[in-house]
Amino acid sequence: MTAATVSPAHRRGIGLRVRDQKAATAGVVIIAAFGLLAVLADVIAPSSVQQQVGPVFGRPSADHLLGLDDSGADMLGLVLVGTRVSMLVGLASTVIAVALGGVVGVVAGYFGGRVDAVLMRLTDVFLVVPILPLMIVVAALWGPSVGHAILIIGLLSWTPTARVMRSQVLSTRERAFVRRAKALGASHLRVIWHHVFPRVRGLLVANSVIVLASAIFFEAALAFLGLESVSTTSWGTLIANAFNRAASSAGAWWAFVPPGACIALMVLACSLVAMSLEDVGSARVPESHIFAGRLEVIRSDGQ
Amino acid sequence: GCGSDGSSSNGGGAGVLRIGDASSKIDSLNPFVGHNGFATATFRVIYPYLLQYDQSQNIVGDFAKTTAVADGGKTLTFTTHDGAKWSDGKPLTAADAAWTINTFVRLKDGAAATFAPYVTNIVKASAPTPTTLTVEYSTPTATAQDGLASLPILPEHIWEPMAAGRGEQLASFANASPVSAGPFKLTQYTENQFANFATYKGYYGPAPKLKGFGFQFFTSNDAMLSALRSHELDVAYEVPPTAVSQLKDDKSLTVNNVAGLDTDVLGFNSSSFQDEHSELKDLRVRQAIDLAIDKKSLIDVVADGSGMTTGTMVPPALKQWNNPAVAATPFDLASANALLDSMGFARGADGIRTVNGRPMSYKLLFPSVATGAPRVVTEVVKQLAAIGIKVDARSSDFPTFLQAIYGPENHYRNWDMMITDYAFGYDPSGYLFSWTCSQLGGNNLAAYCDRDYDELFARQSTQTGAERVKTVQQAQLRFAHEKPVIPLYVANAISVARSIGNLPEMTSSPLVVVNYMSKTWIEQATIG
Amino acid sequence: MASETLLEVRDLNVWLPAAAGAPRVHIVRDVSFTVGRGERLGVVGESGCGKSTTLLSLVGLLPARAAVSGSIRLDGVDLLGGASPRGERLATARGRDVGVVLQSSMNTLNPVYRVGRQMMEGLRPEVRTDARRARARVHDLLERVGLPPRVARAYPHELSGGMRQRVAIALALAPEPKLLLADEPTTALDTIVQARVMEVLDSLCADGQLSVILVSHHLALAARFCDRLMVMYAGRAVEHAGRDTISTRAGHPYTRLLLAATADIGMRKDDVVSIPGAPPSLALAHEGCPFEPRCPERFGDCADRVPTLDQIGVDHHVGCFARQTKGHLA
Amino acid sequence: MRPLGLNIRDLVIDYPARRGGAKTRAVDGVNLRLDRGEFVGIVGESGSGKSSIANAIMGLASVTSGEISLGDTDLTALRGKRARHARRALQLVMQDPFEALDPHLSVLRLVEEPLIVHKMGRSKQERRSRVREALEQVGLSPAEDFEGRRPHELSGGQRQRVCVAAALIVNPDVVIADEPVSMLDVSVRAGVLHMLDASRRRGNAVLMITHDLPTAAAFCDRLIVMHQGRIVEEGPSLRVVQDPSHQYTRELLDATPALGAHSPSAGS
Amino acid sequence: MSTSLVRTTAVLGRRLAVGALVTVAVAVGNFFLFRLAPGNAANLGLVPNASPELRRSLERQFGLDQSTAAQLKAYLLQLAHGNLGISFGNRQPVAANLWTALVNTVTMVVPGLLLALALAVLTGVYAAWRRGSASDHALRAVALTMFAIPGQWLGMVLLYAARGHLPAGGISDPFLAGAGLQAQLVDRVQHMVLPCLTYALIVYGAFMIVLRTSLVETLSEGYILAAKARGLSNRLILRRHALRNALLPLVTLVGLTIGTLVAGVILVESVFSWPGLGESIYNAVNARDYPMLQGAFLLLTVVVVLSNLVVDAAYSYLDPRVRS
Ligand SMILES: Nc1ncnc2c1ncn2[C@@H]1O[C@H](COP(=O)(O)OP(=O)(O)OP(=O)(O)O)[C@@H](O)[C@H]1O
Ligand SMILES: Nc1ncnc2c1ncn2[C@@H]1O[C@H](COP(=O)(O)OP(=O)(O)OP(=O)(O)O)[C@@H](O)[C@H]1O
Ligand SMILES: [Mg+2]
Ligand SMILES: [Mg+2]
Ligand code: NI
Repeated sequence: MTAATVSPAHRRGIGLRVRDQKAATAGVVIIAAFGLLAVLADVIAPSSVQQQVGPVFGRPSADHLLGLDDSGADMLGLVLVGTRVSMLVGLASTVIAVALGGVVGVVAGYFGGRVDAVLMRLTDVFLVVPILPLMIVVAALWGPSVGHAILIIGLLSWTPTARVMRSQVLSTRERAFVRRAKALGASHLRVIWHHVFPRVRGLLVANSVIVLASAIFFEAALAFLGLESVSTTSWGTLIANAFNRAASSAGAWWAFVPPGACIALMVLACSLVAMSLEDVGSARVPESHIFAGRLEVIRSDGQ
Repeated sequence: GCGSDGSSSNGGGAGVLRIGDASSKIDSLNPFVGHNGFATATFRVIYPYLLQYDQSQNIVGDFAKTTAVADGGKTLTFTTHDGAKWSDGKPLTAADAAWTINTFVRLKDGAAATFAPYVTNIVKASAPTPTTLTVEYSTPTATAQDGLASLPILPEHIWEPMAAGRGEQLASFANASPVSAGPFKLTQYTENQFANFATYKGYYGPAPKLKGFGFQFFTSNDAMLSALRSHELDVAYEVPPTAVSQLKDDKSLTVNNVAGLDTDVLGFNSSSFQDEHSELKDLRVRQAIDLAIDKKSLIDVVADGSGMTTGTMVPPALKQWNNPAVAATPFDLASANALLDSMGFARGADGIRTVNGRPMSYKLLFPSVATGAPRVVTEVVKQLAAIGIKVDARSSDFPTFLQAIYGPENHYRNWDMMITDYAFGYDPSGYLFSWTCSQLGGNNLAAYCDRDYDELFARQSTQTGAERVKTVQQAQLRFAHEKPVIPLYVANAISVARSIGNLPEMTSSPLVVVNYMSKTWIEQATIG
Repeated sequence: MASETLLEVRDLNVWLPAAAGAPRVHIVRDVSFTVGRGERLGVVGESGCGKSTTLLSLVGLLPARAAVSGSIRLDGVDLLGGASPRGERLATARGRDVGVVLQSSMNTLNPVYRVGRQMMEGLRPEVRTDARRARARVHDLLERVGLPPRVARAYPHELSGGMRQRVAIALALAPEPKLLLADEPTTALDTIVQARVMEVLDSLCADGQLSVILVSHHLALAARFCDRLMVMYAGRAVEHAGRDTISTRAGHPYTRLLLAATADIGMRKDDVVSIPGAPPSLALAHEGCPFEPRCPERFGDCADRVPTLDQIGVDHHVGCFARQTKGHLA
Repeated sequence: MRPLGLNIRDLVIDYPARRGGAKTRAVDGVNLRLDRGEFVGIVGESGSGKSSIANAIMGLASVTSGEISLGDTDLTALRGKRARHARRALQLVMQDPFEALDPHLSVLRLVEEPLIVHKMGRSKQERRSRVREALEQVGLSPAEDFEGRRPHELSGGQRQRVCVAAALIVNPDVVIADEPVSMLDVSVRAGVLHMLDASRRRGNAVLMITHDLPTAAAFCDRLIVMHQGRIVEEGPSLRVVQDPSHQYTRELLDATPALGAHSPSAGS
Repeated sequence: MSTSLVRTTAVLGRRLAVGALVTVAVAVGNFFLFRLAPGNAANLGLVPNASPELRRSLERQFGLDQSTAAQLKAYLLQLAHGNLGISFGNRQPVAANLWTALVNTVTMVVPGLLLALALAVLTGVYAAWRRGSASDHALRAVALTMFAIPGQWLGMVLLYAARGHLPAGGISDPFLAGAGLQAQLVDRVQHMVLPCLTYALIVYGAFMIVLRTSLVETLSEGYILAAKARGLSNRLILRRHALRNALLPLVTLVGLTIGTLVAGVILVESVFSWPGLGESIYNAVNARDYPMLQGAFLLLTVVVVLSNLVVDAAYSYLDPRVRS
């Protein structure tokens, strides 16, 4: 028989499964690689990436692995250089949005009543502001710039997070264990931080991935709508250039596939990390009561 | 051939010519509001015009069968078609034409401002008989016939009630199902999406060969070209040059890549309020900048080779008006640098030149809709960097761009350079007019104001024939010498058609860009 | 009385998953017992000794990555073996032949549905499809457990703990199962209601319609209600006997200490004593009789070997070296 | 001078009406006094409002009318932070151990929490050793084995004991225990009850809701019997179980199962 | 009974009132936002070669010569009468312009959302069910990728892939007007394929992730074990007990998606030349058509406020604990 004995030490710690570690590692490696590229872009790619080196929409070749863009510049170099702005805008505005949305959502859901009403109306107002048109107006007022893009995206995309968090907190705070903690006399901060937040943390992480994706997405959208300063090279502006110059009709898939793939890869990497983070969280969630696997029946005769 | 029934897949939607465009759309069906190319093209086919241009850019009769010039050019008398009818059955007579012209004149500072250039110097029009029209001018006017070739004749019985007083109601009239009398009538219209036309049986002129035609408007070039490939379209206008090489490979398509009128220019702020960078007013600096811009390479990169260089604001396609002596300054980086060096503008550590301790770093404005933008801008920025000039380029939508150019009280403050594009009709007046002092705060985006130049402009507008040509060329010379703007390149007009039937003269008509389609062209087109 | 065997469990072993990466914990060890038709088996034992786990494994309600071995025969069908090597039969038996009242019965109700709706779900299909019959049956079930019909319209959070527990019992009875597995079903009930519920179960058993396995910490309740009792300790069955045998001639020292600790009306608090020491952790390996460290009668072998469950009297099995030796001697 | 204990006056708790029904009066004019050093038991019908009273004391249920005071502060009048501070002297053991424990936290964290909240135990080490002590006291030994587990790795009785340990670890002035031993076997139950009794002996007050009349009678000084939201009988425990005055109490006692006549004395 | 009905109505009434308040706040905000932005109908070069007289006449026409307060008053008065003003662009009533656009957008967004929801529920349930397995990871990776992909880019790729096979521009083939009903129907559907698919795919990711996360939480609840103990099939438990509870966060998300739909829609619509709301906002922005923009912002406000009401209602329908 497989009578198992476990030393208590085994049970402590968080214990990621190997696959998760791989995924997390892969994610971290990709992000780090992009980060490194962003930092070293100038070194790796010559400062003159925008220089024309061949015909418009030149095909990929040994010299130019990703072909040339609509100005005959090397796509590989452009994509490398574009990493910087895209990373900056995506990450910076996500931090702003998730922090804001998390705090507003948790506070509103937890305290309820008037606090909730006020915060939710505020959220409503922010929620109804159509973000893209507003960005366009702001870009027109203050001129397009990366800093403005970060601020606008960050300050306008916290609302979904806030709403999702609130609704989750709303039902969590009714749970007996939360009420027990309140009955203990724990401060609100403590109840929130130790009981409510851990329950909604997974959702927040899942959500921040959503926000990150939408931040990078908004950067690309702003560029797409011509609201990124022209001298900026970002994944978004590369896609926008390709679109404006009918790359698809020109058969130049290489002009828009790589930057789009970079966006996808970048967000995917973040999600890999987030997913394994979430798994750390959900390893703490008790087992599902129904599940795909069947019960394991050990046959005594088989052993 | 998806999305359409069998008959349309072998070209033409059952005798209907289907035309697509991804850069523009009809802005309004109301002639008092709509003024862009597609709106004009629509008016040209649904409304009667007194005169029109033929394929060789000559003015010929339309509703007017004959034209007589009298009184030293101050009076024009036309005999018009007899027995013509509006599409609602009411008679179309010279009285309609007289009413229209008089109304445009009366409201030229208000509701009919878009037509103001075309009614210059008109005193009044009158229709002594149903087939006779007389138009009186205060002075002999060079652009008289060009103007009348640009004025649609509107049915008086429809528009008269709205034109009362200051004509305030005119602007908000949708004109969704226009009462018309041209070769075609509008049968179906959805704003921003499409317009369908069918032949108008009561047309006074020769019946068109097509059963009908239509415009479909796209927001993306790729969507339009995809529709062309999937046989949903017969003709695509304003095709981006980058797509040309692929389209050429398709044997069933004909690419028409012809000289166009759309000119991209780099302009300097000539306003006296621009005093921060006074060196930009020095002709030598402008000269250096002109030398440093490699226009050939611009055309290669921005237009994939589909364009022409020019040294003047009147595009070479207008052969009889363009001054061939004013050619584009050839690219010469060494001389440009030498010129700047000789002026003592040494390069700083960052490679940027300084003038009196201030870097040659300039703010450049451009509208995102300019042809070739933003690529043309980034190229110019790159090229100027090679002579140690730094440019901070800012794009915006067109209205904002204008706003920024004019500045408060039309003082043209706070910018140094701009890049924009323009295209006018066959007559040179538009190209010249734009840089006159009277257009400050209007078409004049460089704040250029020169008395000599204005005088030349005024002179040519009263001249005709070879005399006028000479003055127009002189004006170009003067302008090129002052260099308030540097023409970058003239974009070709590119359209692609399915090889179906006979689409005449597409190859030579720059009108493809101006009005998308001339009436003669559509009248003679056949398909199937 | 219990002539026909309904459930037969042989050498049941259960391993539960521990934290990810760690090996499984052997919780239930070599447990065997039978339940006859109409019979009521009580399972008692110290908290944490594996009662609930034993019960849940009978219907395959174990978490993912748990494992079982042994055989479970219901009506002669081996639920673990045969053509369904992976426990599908356990699932088929669930809810239809076997009703379960979980120990966590106070939170067995889905908070978003009314009680009545959730009860309907458990009814046999032929009853469920007839709306009137279904409603009548729901009200009947509620009444049996002493709840007014209005409870059917309430949401779970509007009920007291005891009310929810009674709903859970009613739910388990809804499909008219042959066997009821009741895990501490009356912890939140006052004695009157408890008696009433037990009476209902009693009468069902008396008709032979129902057999019950009652898990309880409440020795007196189990002894009063059940025909036979099984005493568990540290995952093993240590004694098995008829109720009278247990209450008068308990064989295992643990059973006897349990009985001694049972409070009775009129006792003083100093009479209410606990058994010194604590049961061994199931996660830790140990040799010998698990009760050995606490056993007042331990001797020789106790620390080295695990005693097997041996018969020492009529329908009386004990897993204790001391008892077995004595029994054999006797 | 230690403040007075808990005093409840004319407590009424209504739950709002639902569509198609009238409002529920769960508690109907209850008066209750709990002094320092007293161990009071509430027994009674299921659904008679016992948990509602406990929740109201802890501020978890809204009070329709009446007053709940601790010492001389009226808890029902306080709001927010002040109410929280006032209630710090109170601890509650909730009825349902399957819902009351945060599934994300380890036993160590769960039991440690009140210490942190009450700012007791300066160092992590000190808190940890107190947690272990508390776990051993409720019979969860070896404590090292349990402190790393999360609730789903515990049996029902084990969860219940975690709740008790968490409540008693801060030595509260008043413990409200809502069926704290319902899932415990007699032996462990005795241990837990002795712990509550010890707390009482330290001068704290204990209010225990239970269905187990024999042990309630043995441990409590006074017993309160509830029926349909009202107190129907109240008095010294022995008096109540041996000479009940109310019919309902008698029925309750009659229905209490016992091992019967042949209840054995300790085996030997 | 009537008392609770009164209460429900009162609650609903209050919500509506608050919603109306938010709407008015946004309307006023819009008004000032667009006054902050540069330019107006008269000086935006909408009319080339506009003479100063014409500008003045236009200013008069649009009431721009009056004080800001007077303009605000006039604007709000107009709104009260359901009049959103006249578009600077085509001089038509804004309301009519928006209505056509809205109808078009709805015809693309609703099938897209439904498709996304269906996909999300299918794959989200499957992933939660096989939590931790390779397929779970793969499905999540796909969902996250979908969501990581910028809408315009996905549109371009789909366009590239389907070029020549599926129509990619506009809502229908305008030249089919004379063709049979069936041909027109087929045409409409064909035109919808790419934009709807693009939209569905870009919103799908978020739906799936949120659903899966909350489903995993739900599956560990006591009542799930209880339902299993009652012998309910896994499928039934999932559908009736788990999904219903897990839908709560998704409901919120869908509500939100309705509110922020424009951002995604603008891009999808501009790639596929879909003449919807996004397109008309984009056009209005480019033309500085402030009445149109104000109207569109307001329309979106109302849509969001309404969808929040619906979400609230759905929420309290789904979770009775929230009701009391
Ligand atoms: N992952 C694990 N690691 C170690 N022990 C575990 C684990 N999961 C469960 N257990 C132990 O398995 C036993 C399960 O007991 P079970 O729930 O069957 O007890 P019980 O007899 O029903 O107790 P109670 O009367 O308290 O409900 C407990 O002792 C519990 O601590
Ligand atoms: N949130 C609620 N909404 C409506 N009614 C409620 C609510 N909570 C409790 N009740 C009702 O109040 C009454 C008293 O409930 P309470 O939980 O106080 O009972 P109890 O005495 O603790 O019972 P038990 O011993 O069964 O736990 C019950 O009838 C119950 O249905
Ligand atoms: Mg148990
Ligand atoms: Mg209770
Ligand atoms: Ni022994």
